[in-house]
Amino acid sequence: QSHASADTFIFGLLMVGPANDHGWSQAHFEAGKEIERNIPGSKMIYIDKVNPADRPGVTIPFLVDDLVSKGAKLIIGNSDDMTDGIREAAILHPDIKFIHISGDDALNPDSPENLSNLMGKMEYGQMMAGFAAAMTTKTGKIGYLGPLINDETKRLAASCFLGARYAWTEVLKKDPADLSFKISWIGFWFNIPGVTSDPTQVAKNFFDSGYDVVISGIDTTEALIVADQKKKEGADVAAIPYDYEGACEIAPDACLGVPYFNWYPGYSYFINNIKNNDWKKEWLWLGPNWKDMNNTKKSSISFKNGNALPGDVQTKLAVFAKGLGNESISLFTGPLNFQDKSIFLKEGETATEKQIWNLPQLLEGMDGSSK
Amino acid sequence: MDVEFQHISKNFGQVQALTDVSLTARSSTIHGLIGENGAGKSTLMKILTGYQSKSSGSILLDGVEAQLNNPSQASNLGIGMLYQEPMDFPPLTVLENFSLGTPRQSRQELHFALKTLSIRFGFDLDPDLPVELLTVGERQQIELLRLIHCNIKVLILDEPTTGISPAQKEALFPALKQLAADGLTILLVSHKLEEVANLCSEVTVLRHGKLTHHTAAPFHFPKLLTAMFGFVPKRKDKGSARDKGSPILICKNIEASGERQGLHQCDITVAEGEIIGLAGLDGAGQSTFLRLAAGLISPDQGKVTLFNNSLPHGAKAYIRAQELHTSFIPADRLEESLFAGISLRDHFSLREEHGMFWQSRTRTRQRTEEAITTFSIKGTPEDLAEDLSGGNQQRLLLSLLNRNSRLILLENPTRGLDIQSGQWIWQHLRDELSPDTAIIFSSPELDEILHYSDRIIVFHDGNIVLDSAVADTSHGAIAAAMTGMREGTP
Amino acid sequence: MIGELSLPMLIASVLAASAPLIIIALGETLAEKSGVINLSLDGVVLFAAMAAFVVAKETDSLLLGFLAGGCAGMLTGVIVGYFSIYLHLSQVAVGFALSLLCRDLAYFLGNPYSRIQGPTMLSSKLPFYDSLPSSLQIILSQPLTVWLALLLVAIIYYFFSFSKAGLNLRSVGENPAASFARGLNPAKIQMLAVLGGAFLVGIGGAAYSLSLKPGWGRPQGAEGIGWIGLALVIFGGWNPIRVALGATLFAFLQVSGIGLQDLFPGIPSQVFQTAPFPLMIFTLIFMHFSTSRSRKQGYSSSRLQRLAGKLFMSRAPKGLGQSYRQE
Amino acid sequence: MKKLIIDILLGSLLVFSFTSLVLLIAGAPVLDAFKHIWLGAFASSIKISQVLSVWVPLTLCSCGLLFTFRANLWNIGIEGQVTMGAIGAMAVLRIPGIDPTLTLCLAFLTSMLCGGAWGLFAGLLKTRGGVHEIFGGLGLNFVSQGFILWLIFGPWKRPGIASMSGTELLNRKLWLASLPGWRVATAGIIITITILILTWLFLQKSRLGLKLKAIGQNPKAALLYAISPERYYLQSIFIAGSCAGIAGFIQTTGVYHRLIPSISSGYGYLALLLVMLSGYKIVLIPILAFFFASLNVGAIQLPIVLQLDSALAGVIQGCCVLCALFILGIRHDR
Ligand SMILES: Nc1ncnc2c1ncn2[C@@H]1O[C@H](COP(=O)(O)OP(=O)(O)OP(=O)(O)O)[C@@H](O)[C@H]1O
Ligand SMILES: Nc1ncnc2c1ncn2[C@@H]1O[C@H](COP(=O)(O)OP(=O)(O)OP(=O)(O)O)[C@@H](O)[C@H]1O
Ligand SMILES: [Mg+2]
Ligand SMILES: [Mg+2]
Repeated sequence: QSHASADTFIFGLLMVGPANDHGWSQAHFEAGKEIERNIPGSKMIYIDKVNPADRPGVTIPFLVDDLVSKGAKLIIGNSDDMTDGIREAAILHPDIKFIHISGDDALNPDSPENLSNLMGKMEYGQMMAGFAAAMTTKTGKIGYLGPLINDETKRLAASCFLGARYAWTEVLKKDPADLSFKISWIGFWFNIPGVTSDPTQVAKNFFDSGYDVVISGIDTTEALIVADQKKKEGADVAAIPYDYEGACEIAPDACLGVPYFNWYPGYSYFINNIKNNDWKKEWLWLGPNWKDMNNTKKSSISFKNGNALPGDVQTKLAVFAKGLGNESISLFTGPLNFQDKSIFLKEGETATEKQIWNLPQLLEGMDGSSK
Repeated sequence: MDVEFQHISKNFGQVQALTDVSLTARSSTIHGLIGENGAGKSTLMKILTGYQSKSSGSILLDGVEAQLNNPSQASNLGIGMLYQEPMDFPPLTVLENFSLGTPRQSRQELHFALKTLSIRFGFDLDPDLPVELLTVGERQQIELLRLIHCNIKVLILDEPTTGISPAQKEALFPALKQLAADGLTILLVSHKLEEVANLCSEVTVLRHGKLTHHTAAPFHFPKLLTAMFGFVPKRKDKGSARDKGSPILICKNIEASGERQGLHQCDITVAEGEIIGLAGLDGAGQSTFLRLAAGLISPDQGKVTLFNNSLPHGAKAYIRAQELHTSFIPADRLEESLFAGISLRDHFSLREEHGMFWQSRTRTRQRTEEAITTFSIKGTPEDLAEDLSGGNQQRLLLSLLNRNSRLILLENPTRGLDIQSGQWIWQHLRDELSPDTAIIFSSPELDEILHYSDRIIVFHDGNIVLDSAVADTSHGAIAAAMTGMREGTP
Repeated sequence: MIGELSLPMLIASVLAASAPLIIIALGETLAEKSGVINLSLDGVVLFAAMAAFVVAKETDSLLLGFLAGGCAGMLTGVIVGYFSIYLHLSQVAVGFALSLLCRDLAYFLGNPYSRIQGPTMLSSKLPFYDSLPSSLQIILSQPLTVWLALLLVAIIYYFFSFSKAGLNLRSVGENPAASFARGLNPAKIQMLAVLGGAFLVGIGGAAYSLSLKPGWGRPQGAEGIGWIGLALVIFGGWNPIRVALGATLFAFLQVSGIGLQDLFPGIPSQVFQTAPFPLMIFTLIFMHFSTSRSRKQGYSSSRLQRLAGKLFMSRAPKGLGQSYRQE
Repeated sequence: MKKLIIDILLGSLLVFSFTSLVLLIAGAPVLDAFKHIWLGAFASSIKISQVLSVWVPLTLCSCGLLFTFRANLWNIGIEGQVTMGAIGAMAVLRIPGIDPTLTLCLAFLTSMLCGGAWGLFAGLLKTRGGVHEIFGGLGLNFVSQGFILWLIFGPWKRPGIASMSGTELLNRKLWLASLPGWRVATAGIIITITILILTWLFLQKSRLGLKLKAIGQNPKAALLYAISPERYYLQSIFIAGSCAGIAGFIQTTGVYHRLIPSISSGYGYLALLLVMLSGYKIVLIPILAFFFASLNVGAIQLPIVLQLDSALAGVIQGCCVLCALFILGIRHDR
């Protein structure tokens, strides 16, 4: 009955999109639920659609005030766009801990001590997505439904492209010139009418222009829904959603698979640290557990095969993943050029984490705007 | 079908438009209904068509009491009316206007019907032209044809000949007679005694909502005129005759549009100190002339000169006219000259203070109170304009007049006023203003014009048909000019 | 050609994207021709889209979904009609308040149904599909809503121009007092027009959630469309064919806006997304000026000039915005 | 007076029943929902100060709208006017190296001018271009939306990344200060109260207010009093735009401390509803604005506690206006 007993640990989750978006926010939501199930006494309070379009006039510090008044000891903000608000709130509430997903404030010495960053190495997930796409495309045209242009989205799109090019040239042994990889940025992580491009329309345009696989880099599932519609109308197309393990469920037959985040390992790491009074400001970038990629307790990143992915491709994808895991396949290795033909990596050179994290522009061979 | 009105009364709020009117129009006859403006003719007819509801009384058709609550019921019973103001749809085409309210028919059939009827009545109508491009007369023609096409049994014509050329009249009149002969009951509302005499077998006269005279042909015109306009009042003493000064308003060769007929070849010169009454039927051109002089409309042709300054064209004209000490009071007080929801004090504030930022309560309040006593307005400074009675609204407007005005234009200044208020207002206008101020006013009441003006101008269909000193003309001549008769006819 | 879209694909996309908008704008035209401005469109579209999706999802029937959308629209039509025709309240005030209310009601009630898979209307093949050249195949494989929209253009054009009921409706919009004098019941006719129009608006909303942007969510993707619909009616000069052409033009701007991103990489893509809205509305200024000029031509005796005048002339029904009060 | 109380009670009952019905349809606990909205708005002083921070822009916009409504104009473009005010303020705030207080004062003035100019634009579209102010205003709302996006993603983007989260945070010296423990800019409250008083003075005491009323009631007669409707239409919409511009200034410097795409937060549209509900009476504006603001703030609890959508606030607000109109309608009909 007494909800404030000593070992109750309340944490607040601020999600940028709807908790049931079959994407980014739902992945966080499910991880929070998983925490509640696995860490005794833990309780999640959450609020979704924390973005200025859905909740005009509502600021992050205001929501944090509210969650703190409900007893939250830890606040997790799941959007890049919450950077300023989370930092402001962290300054206002020095005794509450904050995790900002996807930023890098913690690397900044001036940032508050109670604020850490967490991110997953989705680069690997995207490489596998690109691989699956290139292995299945018939037209050699892959569309990438991009959100907005920033360092994170550029490196993810580039990873996806590298995965696709690997499959195209190394596995299928085809001419790289025949692979077209095109990015269309809609302007935000999900559709805001009159502000972003309409992702439904963008996906339609992709399919109508001969792209037969569309990879979604946005948080919502429009690409998959359109692919499903087209498929039911008889077109041979498919799509790869993003973020959430269950994303394919909305249209399983048009889904090649989904690269997804599993936030449980990161969350539980921080919560255990807080409970053990071990909190320190850190910047955490967690990758897949290559041995047991689909284990929700261990692996932060994974790729789940979809119904539309042929069996032989599934096998080849497993081999590819294994190669990534034992580093026999290293895709961020030269020679690699930027989109403007300037040199990114020389022959044999491998990119550092920092180089990848701060990727300045798209790579040569990718079609789409870099800024 | 015989139409029998029994003890019909109608009031609009406090306005008693009809009082206990009983009359019978027999089938196969044309029954005339005459009376001055506002006598209640149109109201009586609208009650017959169900367009307006009656306050009391009943209507019998062929001796049976009829339910006439809306036009639909009336037209099902075979009653159709040609309204005084065109009741049509200006943007729609002639054919569409013709077909609205008639039974369902194909386009070809309608086309054919319109054509045959046009030929029969000698009208020339292009079925595809939007009605707004037609003259009022042509619009009434369409409506007439439509009614006849509907196979009605009772035909009401409210001023059917406005804007119809003599040639068309020659086609229309025999046709109407033929319709009556075919068994129709025709009720004809008109101001034009010639027409009534020509067409009707019986005539009823209304005055102030009451039936004053009923007679069968042959008609004695003076008797009808007396029943219409009341007795010809004896000229009372007007006070000292004013001296005419130098000309202040000169209109030369004006052509303007407005009202029904616009204005044509209008030449008027007004001198200081003159009081001019404008007579004529409703919409014959008086209002257009007043607005032209006030600068509210600009002439299509010709020039208006005020105090030796010619008025500019467009929106600036009104401001300029005001600078030249001209004031105008329109007839429709709440529609055009007062702000319904604004207090008397604020009207003064709006009127009198210029170039000031704050309202000054005490000063305007004082001024308003002064005006309320001087003009005996029944109200307080904080009353809203809409709460005043009509007479008091008129007094308010007069009190808002610029005191330095040298030319005052009044549109029907005693509209809706009782005799006492009317006299009070005239006394004020004649006595309080400096003797070199000129006044031009229009009025539907001949008595008023004869009584208060020095000079009378009669308009008919946009033309000036009579312009003479009041002393030089007679009541009969004016009434005749107003009804479109030339001087000299009986 | 915009971006990589081939011409037939572009035409097909534009047709598909314009269909719901055409239906919505025609619904508003119907109401406005009778003299009633239904300003609540923007919210009603969303409300109907939500209702349609929820019902279609629960019953697994597209037909019931569309009907539910239409009925949801009609429900709001009852409010607009009753308030403005019988209570004589300001049509603008009622419409605006209702617009915001319906939008939020849709978000509130639709919340449990957001972002789930539901029935979707697919494009259907025509019977003689296979015998057509491939570009025509592309253009003509459209969902039923497109055919419905085109059919409605024809029906409403016929209704206004040739039918007795349509003439009665127009007459009420021009001069309700005169209509009354000719035995019509203006209030009843206006109410029917508002209800019919609102039903179409509802169908248009349903076309969003069941066909063009399948599914429900916040945002739905149909935000702002109602305002565009209202502007289109003016743009189209209350003429169903011109209204439909306007809707097509707007859809073209929206579809091609995505391709323009590639042509002008320096301009943020968001700008292209907002562009069609102001463009649409600024054409209204053009309409204003060209109208005053073409009104004269419209009545010219030369047939050709009359036609040209008609193309650009636009005039609101004379009685628009006022409701008739019988004495 | 008695009639008024009956009307208010009747209206509240209608609103309450409709809202309960909506909640029942959504399968939500009716009383709980109201309770949480109440607690969410008033449970602590922080929450009340949140309510006040919504109250400020709402009241400002409403004050402006009183001018345009008085002239019988539908200034639906008020959203864009808030946005342009915020942009104007930001343009000044970005200038480096001026004294912060001076910068803030300049930003305040610029925001007024920008908002006003944007209003004037809609007014000119009406008087000169023949575009009804509703459509002109809407069009300009979209234009201002495009403009602010272009700035945020173009010239004013934060170093490295352009994002929907807006421009870079302002220097803390340029934040409007709030009292310790309060979340609302003190200056915002003071400005709002000042504008309220000024609005009251202008509308009730100045000849401008009177002339606007005259024009709103009867533009035809206004001409007879040598009042040019066009001029006063423009004046009123300029004033409305300026008030909205101030709201944009406070949103930028006191709430978000940066420029974000939806800086106007829909307060303009909400203010339109609010002014309609108030019956265009200024005494009711601050009270109703507080009511609307507390609904907005309190409704955030619905998703947190009951997993409902917070759009219920908008449902209640819209319903209030419709019920008020309805009661007005049946009273007039009698
Ligand atoms: N709708 C109305 N509301 C109030 N008063 C009205 C209305 N219609 C007519 N009246 C008044 O009723 C009286 C009779 O008007 P009516 O139109 O019947 O006169 P009329 O004899 O037809 O005059 P005219 O020759 O000018 O046409 C007038 O005093 C008029 O002002
Ligand atoms: N809408 C109204 N609201 C309140 N009071 C009104 C209203 N209309 C009229 N009154 C008041 O009712 C009284 C009678 O008004 P009414 O118009 O019948 O006067 P009246 O006898 O016609 O006078 P007059 O001869 O001056 O026209 C007046 O004292 C007037 O102030
Ligand atoms: Mg009459
Ligand atoms: Mg009276």
